[in-house]
Amino acid sequence: MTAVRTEAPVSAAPRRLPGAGRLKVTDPVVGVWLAAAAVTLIGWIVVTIDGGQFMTQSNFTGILQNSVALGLVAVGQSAVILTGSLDLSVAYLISLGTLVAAETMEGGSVVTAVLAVLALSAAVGLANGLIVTGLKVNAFIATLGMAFILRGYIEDNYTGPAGDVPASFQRLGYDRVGFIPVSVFLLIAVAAVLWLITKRTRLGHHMYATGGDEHAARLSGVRTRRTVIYAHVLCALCVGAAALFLASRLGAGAPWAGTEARYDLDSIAAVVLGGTALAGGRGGVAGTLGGVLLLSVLDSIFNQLSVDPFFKNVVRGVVIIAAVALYARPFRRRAKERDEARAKEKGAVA
Amino acid sequence: MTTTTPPTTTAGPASVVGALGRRLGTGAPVYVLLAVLLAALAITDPGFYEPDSFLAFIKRAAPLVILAAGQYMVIVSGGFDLSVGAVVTAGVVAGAEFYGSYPDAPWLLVTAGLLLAGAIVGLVNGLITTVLLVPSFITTLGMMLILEGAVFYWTGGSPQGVLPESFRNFGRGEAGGWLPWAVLAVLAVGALAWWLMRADFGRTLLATGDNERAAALAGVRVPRVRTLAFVLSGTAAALAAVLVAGFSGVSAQAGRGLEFEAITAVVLGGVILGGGRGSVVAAMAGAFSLQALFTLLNLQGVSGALESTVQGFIVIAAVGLGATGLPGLSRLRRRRSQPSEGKSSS
Amino acid sequence: MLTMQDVSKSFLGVRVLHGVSLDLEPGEVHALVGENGAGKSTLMKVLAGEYAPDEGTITLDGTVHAFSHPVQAQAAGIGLIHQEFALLPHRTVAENVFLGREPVRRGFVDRRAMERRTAELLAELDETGIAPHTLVKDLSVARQQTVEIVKALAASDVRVLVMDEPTAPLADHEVELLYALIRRLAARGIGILYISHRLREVFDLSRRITVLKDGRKVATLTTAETTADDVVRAMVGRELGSYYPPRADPAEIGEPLLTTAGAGNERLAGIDLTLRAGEVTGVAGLQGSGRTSLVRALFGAAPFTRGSMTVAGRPLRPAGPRQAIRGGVALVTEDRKGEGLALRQSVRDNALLVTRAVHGAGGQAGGVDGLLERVNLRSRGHDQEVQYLSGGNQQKVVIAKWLAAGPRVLLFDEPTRGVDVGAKAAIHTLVRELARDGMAVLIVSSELPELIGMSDRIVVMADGTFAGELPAGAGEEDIMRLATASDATPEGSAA
Amino acid sequence: SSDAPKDDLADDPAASEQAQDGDEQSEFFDQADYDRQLELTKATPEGPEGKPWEQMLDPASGGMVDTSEYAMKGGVEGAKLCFSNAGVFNPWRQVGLKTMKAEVAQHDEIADFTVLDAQGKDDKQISDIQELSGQDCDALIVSPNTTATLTPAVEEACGKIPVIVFDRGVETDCAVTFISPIGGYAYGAAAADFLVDEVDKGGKIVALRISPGVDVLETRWSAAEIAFEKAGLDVVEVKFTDGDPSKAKSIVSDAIARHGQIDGVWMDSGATSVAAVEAFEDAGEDIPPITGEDQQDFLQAWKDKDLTAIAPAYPTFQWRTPVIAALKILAGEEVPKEWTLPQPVVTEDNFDDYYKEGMPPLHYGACGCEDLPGYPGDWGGE
Ligand SMILES: Nc1ncnc2c1ncn2[C@@H]1O[C@H](COP(=O)(O)OP(=O)(O)OP(=O)(O)O)[C@@H](O)[C@H]1O
Ligand SMILES: Nc1ncnc2c1ncn2[C@@H]1O[C@H](COP(=O)(O)OP(=O)(O)OP(=O)(O)O)[C@@H](O)[C@H]1O
Ligand SMILES: [Mg+2]
Ligand SMILES: [Mg+2]
Repeated sequence: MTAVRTEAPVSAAPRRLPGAGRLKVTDPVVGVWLAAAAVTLIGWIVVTIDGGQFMTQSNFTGILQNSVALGLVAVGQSAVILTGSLDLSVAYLISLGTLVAAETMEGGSVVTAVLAVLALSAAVGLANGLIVTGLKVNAFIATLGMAFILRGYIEDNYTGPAGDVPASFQRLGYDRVGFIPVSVFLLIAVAAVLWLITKRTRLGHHMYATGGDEHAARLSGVRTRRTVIYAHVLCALCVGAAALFLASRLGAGAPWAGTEARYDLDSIAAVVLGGTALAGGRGGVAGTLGGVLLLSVLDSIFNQLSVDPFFKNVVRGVVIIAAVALYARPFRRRAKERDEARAKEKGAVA
Repeated sequence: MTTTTPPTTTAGPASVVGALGRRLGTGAPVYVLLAVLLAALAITDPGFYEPDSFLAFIKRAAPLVILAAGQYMVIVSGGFDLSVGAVVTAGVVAGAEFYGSYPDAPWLLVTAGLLLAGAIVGLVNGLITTVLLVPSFITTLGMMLILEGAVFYWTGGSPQGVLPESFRNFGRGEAGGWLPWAVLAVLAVGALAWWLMRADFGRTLLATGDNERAAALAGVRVPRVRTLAFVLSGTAAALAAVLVAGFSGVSAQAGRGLEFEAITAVVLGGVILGGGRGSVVAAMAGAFSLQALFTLLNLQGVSGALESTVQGFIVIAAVGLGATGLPGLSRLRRRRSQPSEGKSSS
Repeated sequence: MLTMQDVSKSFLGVRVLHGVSLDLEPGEVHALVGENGAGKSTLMKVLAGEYAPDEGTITLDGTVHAFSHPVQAQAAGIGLIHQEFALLPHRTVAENVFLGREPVRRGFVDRRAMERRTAELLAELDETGIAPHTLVKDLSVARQQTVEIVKALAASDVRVLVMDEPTAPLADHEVELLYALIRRLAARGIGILYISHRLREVFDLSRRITVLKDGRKVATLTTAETTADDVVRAMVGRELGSYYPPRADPAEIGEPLLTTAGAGNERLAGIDLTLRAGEVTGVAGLQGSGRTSLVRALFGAAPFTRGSMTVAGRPLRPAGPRQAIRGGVALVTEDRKGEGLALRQSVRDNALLVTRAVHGAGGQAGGVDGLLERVNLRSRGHDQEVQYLSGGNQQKVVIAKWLAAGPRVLLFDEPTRGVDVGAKAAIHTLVRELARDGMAVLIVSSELPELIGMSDRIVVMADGTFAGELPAGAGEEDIMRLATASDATPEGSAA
Repeated sequence: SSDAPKDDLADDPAASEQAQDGDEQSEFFDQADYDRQLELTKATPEGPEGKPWEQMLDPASGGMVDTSEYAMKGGVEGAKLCFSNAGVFNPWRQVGLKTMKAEVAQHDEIADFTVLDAQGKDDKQISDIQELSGQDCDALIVSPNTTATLTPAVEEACGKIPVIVFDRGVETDCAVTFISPIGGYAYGAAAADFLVDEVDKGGKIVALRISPGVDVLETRWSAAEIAFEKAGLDVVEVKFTDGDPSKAKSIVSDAIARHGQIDGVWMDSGATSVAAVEAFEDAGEDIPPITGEDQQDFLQAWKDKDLTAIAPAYPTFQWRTPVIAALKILAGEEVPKEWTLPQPVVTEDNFDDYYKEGMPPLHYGACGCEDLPGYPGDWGGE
């Protein structure tokens, strides 16, 4: 037929980098990375004016290092949020994960410990997924309940830090390549895997679809329940990775490792900061990493300026709300368009 | 009966059960749960129903019940309020701080001031959510960080004042020597909430949570109604703060975790996250159930540490059974067959 | 090839399909027609595995199927193009087309193959304007519909393709392309079930026509041996015309209650409209001609930005529905579930919503019962949730909601869409009564017979402005001529 | 508040045996430690009278450390001190940090004092320590968030600069000095012994604990458990309060209702003691002998209600000592390897030393801050 005419869009497609074709400042993913860059720049200037040094190697290392644990959790959290669910049990799962890791390493091998933690995580994720999809308990309540269950187990069985992590495994938490902590590579690897899964596999496509419109996804043949379950398992596995990292860094399991750091709400904040819609279906891992980095850079600046830790929370709260308000602006326009599209579509019925 | 056709045989039994479920309302499971828990309490502790100790139980439940009533308003309009725990903490700390500077302030004034402050927090939550279109989960999460940070920043880490007896009497003392003020507060809040939900405001609020577009086209000022829900929630949280401060005095962690407890209570009451369905009385019954559960676990002497595990299981089971139970079945099937209007956020 | 035998289906005790049977041969285009709510879509959803039938069987190529999930139907070779889109706006065209069956290469989704294949399929439709990597939300509605079609085609080895009103949002040249495509698909031996309200299309394309009415099969006719009149008679079941309440006496038509002069906004221009007490004004027009925009502007939901408007002699510039409602204007929207009702609230609460929101109902709760009686609502009681009512009764609740607010001007956008015949007549009668009571009524309808039957005069819209006005008794051709005046090609009957 | 079970966990067979006949909490029990701590409570401190933060108990046991290698060339003038703080998440730590900052302000020779706050995150504190040891700090003070988990980071820092650990310990002795009060056994035992004296055999005791799984609180309870068992007191309730006064009050009210009469209340820290007192008041019961902590609100209640009470302190004055120690080290003066501070117990007799009129309710009496600049205003007093 009109092969020549169809040529243009088709041949353009393969050359396009994924997502790169529509890099726009208004895209939250781009936005959050730009914001992180801007904050770094501003931090640099402010800290320098304050008489400090911001662009130092050790500072840079610190920022990266502080991104790892939250990064791992947030990357996992992105997976569930993308799918339209939520996981509030991550903090206790981290705690339990560090304990299991350290105790297993004390008595057995590192490999067994890693497997044990991942198995535990997968089981918890599976349970979350099943409760959400099978029992139809809202994810908020389901994972909150799971958090309580884990908490009780931890408190009943542990009276403080336990276990011992061998020096060999502690290298994960302490070693560096140049000025880059090796654990950053773990984060990059996990994020890359999740990025590949969400962007490149069928499962990932189905996750976006389920989060975007569960009904439409189901009609298109997506096994939406299974997808939600997988997302929960993936999230839990990332949390397991975070637990392993923390165990290696802490040298022992700590019953409060996850909760005192508030990884549950912080990870959700990072995900949302990274432009993933809380309702699901939009966003992704790349933005989340940007969100984590932004929080880390902010933290580092506050550190340098010796800002009161309470005041930090105020700023974080403001930043999170402001960022999402900014994302909501293009969304407002889009929502309007969609309303109109819907009005027209409904008109098509007659 | 509907106009078109007589019911078919297949639909018969299902619709009978459905009708029963509907008559009991979506809150039905929570009343059963509450009855079971209260019966279990009676068995565990024969003295539980002596007037004094029963009133003491209500008094203890009061802050959570009031929080649940406020949280209900927000949830039923389609949102979340995660900031209520922080409002309670901030309220207690700010009250003490205020008394630190003005030890002779009249208690009524301070209470009114706290309620006003709670309302303002709710107003800000509401405006950010409705005007800036930030999902309420994020708005109130941010607000939680801001409040906790700000109040401790302001007090330099811990409150400076002592709460006088006059102020604390409301949460601690009894009217006429036997009826705790807190019980009166619960009754008043319950009556007010019940009335509000029957009144124009409540009905438009429910309609807004159910279908925001339809509500807007029916002339409902949606942003205003939703904002008002946040204001009520903030005020309720402040009232809870006054009660908590009265009941147990100054503490830097008075409200810790209360937001989750309140949301759990509301959901236990059969209110759907996402809005549009559920009754405020059931939500308050959910709060009583939760408190009864705490008390029961305490009396049963479940190993202190395992308490939260038991609590987690019961909450999941109760909500799960409510969701998949008989009245719920048809509802869910129904919902799935229609494209949903967005998720439970916003 | 495909046989559906005695299929029945009920929703919450309301039977929507009564033992419908249907068969389809390879390469056949089989049209399915019937009034709104006749059960066409429901029958097709049963076929596509979205609903399980209460009774009846589906046999495809000799195998009896009982689908419990759309995937199973797809696997068996049944593709469904939805009347309501099932697309993800934030995903690309290719991702939507292959949703649920993404091609996988070495464990990863083969984007290239996906996009290439999508491009090929699009090329077959001669859709050069759609790049496979565009986001669906960035496409026009017509193109979104094309994506739906491509999506159904992409399913492997489609044996049966169901198209539920595929042409509704398409422009004429797109319709031609679709025809060509359908013929090509049929030539490949794919059986096509084609639902449309446009009889001309039906006659252009189909080999046989099955008529549904009130959930029952009335007849299956061979297209070559039948006429449009026969089909319409079978659909409606009685002669048109006898069906509508008598029009207004000129004496009954009173003062102008709503006027606009030179009104317009970004979608409308030059709107000079007068609605009089006691008169029913019909608004006709093609899809997208601006009818909905007009009523939304009058109601303040998407207000006029130019010109003037008066209601009951007083100028009114509604910035939102509230002001319009206060001014005495009411709008029954075309999207009943999405915009008209809070489905999980009771009949009473829905009926009182406007009064409560705008006027503060308080004590009026009792009065609503009389109103619901007036609209002839049939329900299990006023505490019943609206979602459990039939479409016609739901519409009655919407009307009651507005009547409770005591409006002077009533705007109806597609008031009988998806409403069964009985309720439809009741609504028609009600509308006329309201006009008799002195309200000014405006009706937008895509069903020309309804519009002609109900209106005391008909305004025709095209391209966001008035193309002309016709007196009562004007024929469909007159309307279509005005409606398509600016378009090169006239379209067939809109109903 | 917090505690310091620094020493190694039970290696000693006698201790493990002992642990087995107690219940599960006694896993933490270490007989040798227990004995040593009780011993120390009786020891006479060395050091300036009236300045407990400069005193030390039995410094010889751990030996003195020669710090000449750390001595700053031109004297301590212009010293830069760095402090990695676990966080300021409770009033005890807030009072402590204020006290520490005031101590720093006293010393003009300290040119710079950098504080990094880990906000309760072990992971962040490790980074903080790394960051600080990478900066040009002359000495590093660490208040670890968790005993076990900061060991590697502290070890790493030890290689670069002199490190001073206080409050909770770490599992390494690389720090120049470890500063802490006597410890949890002494704390728990002091409170328990008081009840043993005040309550008749068979009396009913309610024990309120903050939360399970916190090692630093476990020692307090295990010491108390032993004392109660030995004296034949009947511990009718052991409950966790999460540090929440409402919960504590509810628990005590319930206990009163169930057991009719409660003869004594033991608690592992002070946060909820006033709530417990009020529970008795509200139930119309006499307040039995009760233990608390040196928090102002409890002291106030004690005074107003004339309680039979005792308040072991885990003194906030220990926050002054690291600064003093740092200056000593940088001056090349010797310090004890284990700097054990006295651990006062507030009793009827010394009550007036710790109760300070006009201080805020969450202030700690044993802050040793009365002589510091800014007192009492900076601590919220008047
Ligand atoms: N947001 C928008 N921006 C630009 N044009 C729009 C927008 N929404 C609709 N339109 C266009 O305005 C015209 C009028 O649309 P409208 O929905 O009012 O048509 P209609 O005649 O009511 O159709 P229907 O038969 O669906 O009711 C159409 O051409 C439509 O494509
Ligand atoms: N999920 C459902 N629950 C309850 N009733 C339904 C449901 N789906 C359809 N109905 C009802 O079944 C009847 C038939 O609807 P259907 O959509 O099949 O009609 P249709 O012939 O496709 O109409 P149209 O021409 O308007 O598309 C209508 O009365 C409708 O209200
Ligand atoms: Mg249809
Ligand atoms: Mg329209």
